[in-house]
Amino acid sequence: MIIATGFKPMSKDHFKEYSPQSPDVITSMEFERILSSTGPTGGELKRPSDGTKPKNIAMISCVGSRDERHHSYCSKVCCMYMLKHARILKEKYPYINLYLFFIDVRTAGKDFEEFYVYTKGLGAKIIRGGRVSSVDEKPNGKLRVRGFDVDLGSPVELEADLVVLATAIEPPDGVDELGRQFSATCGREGFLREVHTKLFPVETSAKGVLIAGCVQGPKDIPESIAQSRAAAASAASLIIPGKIKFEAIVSEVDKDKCSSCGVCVPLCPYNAIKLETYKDKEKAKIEAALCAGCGVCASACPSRAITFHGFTTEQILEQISALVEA
Amino acid sequence: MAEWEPRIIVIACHWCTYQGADLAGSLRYSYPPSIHIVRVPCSGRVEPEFITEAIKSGADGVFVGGCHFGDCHYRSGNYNTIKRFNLLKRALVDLGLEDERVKLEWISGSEGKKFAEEMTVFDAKIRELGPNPIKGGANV
Amino acid sequence: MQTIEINPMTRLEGHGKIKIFLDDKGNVDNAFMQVVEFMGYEKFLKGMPIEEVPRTVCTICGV
Amino acid sequence: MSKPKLAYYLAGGCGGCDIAVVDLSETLVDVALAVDIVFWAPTVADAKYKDLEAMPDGSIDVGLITGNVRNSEHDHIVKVMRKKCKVLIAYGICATSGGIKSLVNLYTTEQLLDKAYVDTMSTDNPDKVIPQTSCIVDSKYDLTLPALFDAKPLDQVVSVDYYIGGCPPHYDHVKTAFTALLTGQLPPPGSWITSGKALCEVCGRNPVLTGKPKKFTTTIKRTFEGTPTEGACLLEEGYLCLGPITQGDCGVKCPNANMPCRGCGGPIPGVKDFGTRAISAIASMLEKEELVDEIPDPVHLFYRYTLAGSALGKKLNR
Repeated sequence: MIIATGFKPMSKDHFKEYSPQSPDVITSMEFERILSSTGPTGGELKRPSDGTKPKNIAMISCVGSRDERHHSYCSKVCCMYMLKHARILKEKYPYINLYLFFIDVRTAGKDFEEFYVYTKGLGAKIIRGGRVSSVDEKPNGKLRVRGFDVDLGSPVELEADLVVLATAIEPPDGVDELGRQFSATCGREGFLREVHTKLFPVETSAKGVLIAGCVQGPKDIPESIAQSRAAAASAASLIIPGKIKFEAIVSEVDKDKCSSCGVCVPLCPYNAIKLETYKDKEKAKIEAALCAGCGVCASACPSRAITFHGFTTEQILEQISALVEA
Repeated sequence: MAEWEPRIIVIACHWCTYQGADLAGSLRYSYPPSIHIVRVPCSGRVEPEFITEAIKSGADGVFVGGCHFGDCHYRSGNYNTIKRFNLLKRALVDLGLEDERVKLEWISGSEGKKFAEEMTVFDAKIRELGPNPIKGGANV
Repeated sequence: MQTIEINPMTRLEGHGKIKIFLDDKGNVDNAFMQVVEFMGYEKFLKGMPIEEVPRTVCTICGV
Repeated sequence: MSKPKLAYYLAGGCGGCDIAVVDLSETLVDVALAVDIVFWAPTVADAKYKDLEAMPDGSIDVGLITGNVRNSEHDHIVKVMRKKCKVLIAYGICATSGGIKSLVNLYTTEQLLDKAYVDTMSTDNPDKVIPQTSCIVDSKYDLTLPALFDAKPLDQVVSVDYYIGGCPPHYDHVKTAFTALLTGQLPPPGSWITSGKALCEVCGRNPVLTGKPKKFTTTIKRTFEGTPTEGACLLEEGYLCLGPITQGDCGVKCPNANMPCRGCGGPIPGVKDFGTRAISAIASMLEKEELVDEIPDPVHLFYRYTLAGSALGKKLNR
């Protein structure tokens, strides 16, 4: 099972300071559609309010990302797609004044810095140094953008026809519920959590449930592809052998000791314990492929019929007494 | 006779409290040398026997650490922990053990600082209570 | 002083012993019956839920 | 071949286990014919301690001891029994784990004596006289009593070959055990001569036996609250039955009478501490953690028959 839900762009409505009520304040996703030849305007650049061609465009980064009020993480892709939009615009409409507001420009990686230098060379104006404080509607229908430029060391204010907000990448609605259905845990920001950042980047806490793309966290296309191929390969390596390998740390029932009390059955968080007829009595049986190895059943078994391999009661008691007496 | 030094057994779940202890180490937060950690996969693996046997063999304090509710790597292991721990603790207190000598706390893998702080506080409490009544031979 | 000790008293439940003191002529001077057993139900039932008491105190004597 | 010799000693018990032997009824005749009873005190045979002490060491084939070890006299006779008997059996829950009478370990001997002899409304004892281990009456009659100490199960005093649980052991089970003894079909030393399985395995109320999983306990009920549903699992109904933890050689007498099991059968072989296992199993079966606080008096419930044999064995800081 590979979970790849993708992401949800954050709505502009969360940002009252950026006049979300104005039709000329749009998100980058909407702007991307306006630029597209298959988009609502057939690829023609138009202001959504009156259909005129904008002359001054302001783009604002980190809207909702790196912001304690919304998401503390960096959405990772905004800097690059803003530069991409700038490049498309500048190559097509060189006369347009383009202002790009950044906290700082993050173009880590091969060829990315080169892209940034090239776009700057096309004449896009980069304003670094902090968050845009406000976008207001002016009576003449234009938008006033106020920010701060650290390179100038002073506040800046400009008049724009169109404001594009690079809103944060969010986990889609219901990911936590979906994760719960598959026993994959959610991290603090609502993305599904991998088992290990470096060593197990596509595996979740549930065996055989893999994740790829933005369901795990914000990432760009190359990374998503790399991760999805990794997930596909991991899934294939589980399926192709025709056998399942599972952890040795699982519980096992000694059916001769089991007293059919049934205490363990409702306890298992993975429904791995079933009843099975053994010597004419219903006894507990643990499906090793489903067992995740928590040991809750072994701790509860009144007959001590369940052995939890790797962490047996004897082993732990020995450890405890060795530590106490050492 | 050498001065009494407490011996504290910490039973830590692998995914949260043990990681927290690990983090405390990498972040250079120090905690008392009386702390001795036993790792279990989940705090739901902690049997009441682990606690009573530790007390019986002379541990001065027993601390059980698990994941916060909702964070359990195994979905619901820690809900079992708290039920068993609270019931055992009621029995142990009725059997004359000091309330503070056994403790259950949720410490996540990112709470290295909390781990070090909890250990320091627990160690101080045990020092205040003195040796395990079984070991100390006080009125037993 | 000569003594005779009968320990235990038998064919009953509950431990008892008899100690007989004889005078110089071999006659009984005095005799004591002692109950050597003590249980303490009065104390250790304290705190037990009342409905559990009947099925607990029936073990005072099982005969 | 001569008949096997049998000795039976009641230490700190109530005699209920002796009655369980008598409950064998007609079978008792066969038992009596099959064995040579050399000592049975104080309940049945007219034997004295000094007779036992006079027997050669190892001359008795089987020794049964019921009751816990509670005073110096028990301690002495139990040690004598160990010397004289080839096979020693802890018979009944007091001998195996301490029994109800080991709840005395919750208090000191002084506290217990004070309650019984001084601090009771119906007691008239202005001089606060309590039993002493020795006293001289009328300055010439020298009397002694055994010294009281904390109750102990048999195996804390001497080595024990076999265990039989129950308070008292059910007579059907006594028959099984005696048959095993007399035919020599005994398990390895240190074992229980029992089924080794929990009450649940033989309980007609257990849903698992009909293939249905057991449900969590959603409420805590005391035995006087309501009437259990006919045939329903008492634990599921909230009556905190200790059946899952207790050996079921009793014929499920209590649950069949709508009463939850209280654990007289003793722990299942392999379980050292009945109380903590019961705490673990019962707490696990509760639906919500809040229910834990509704359980009245956990020590008297979970350690009722096994306090002396438990890990702590007694109350600390009494």
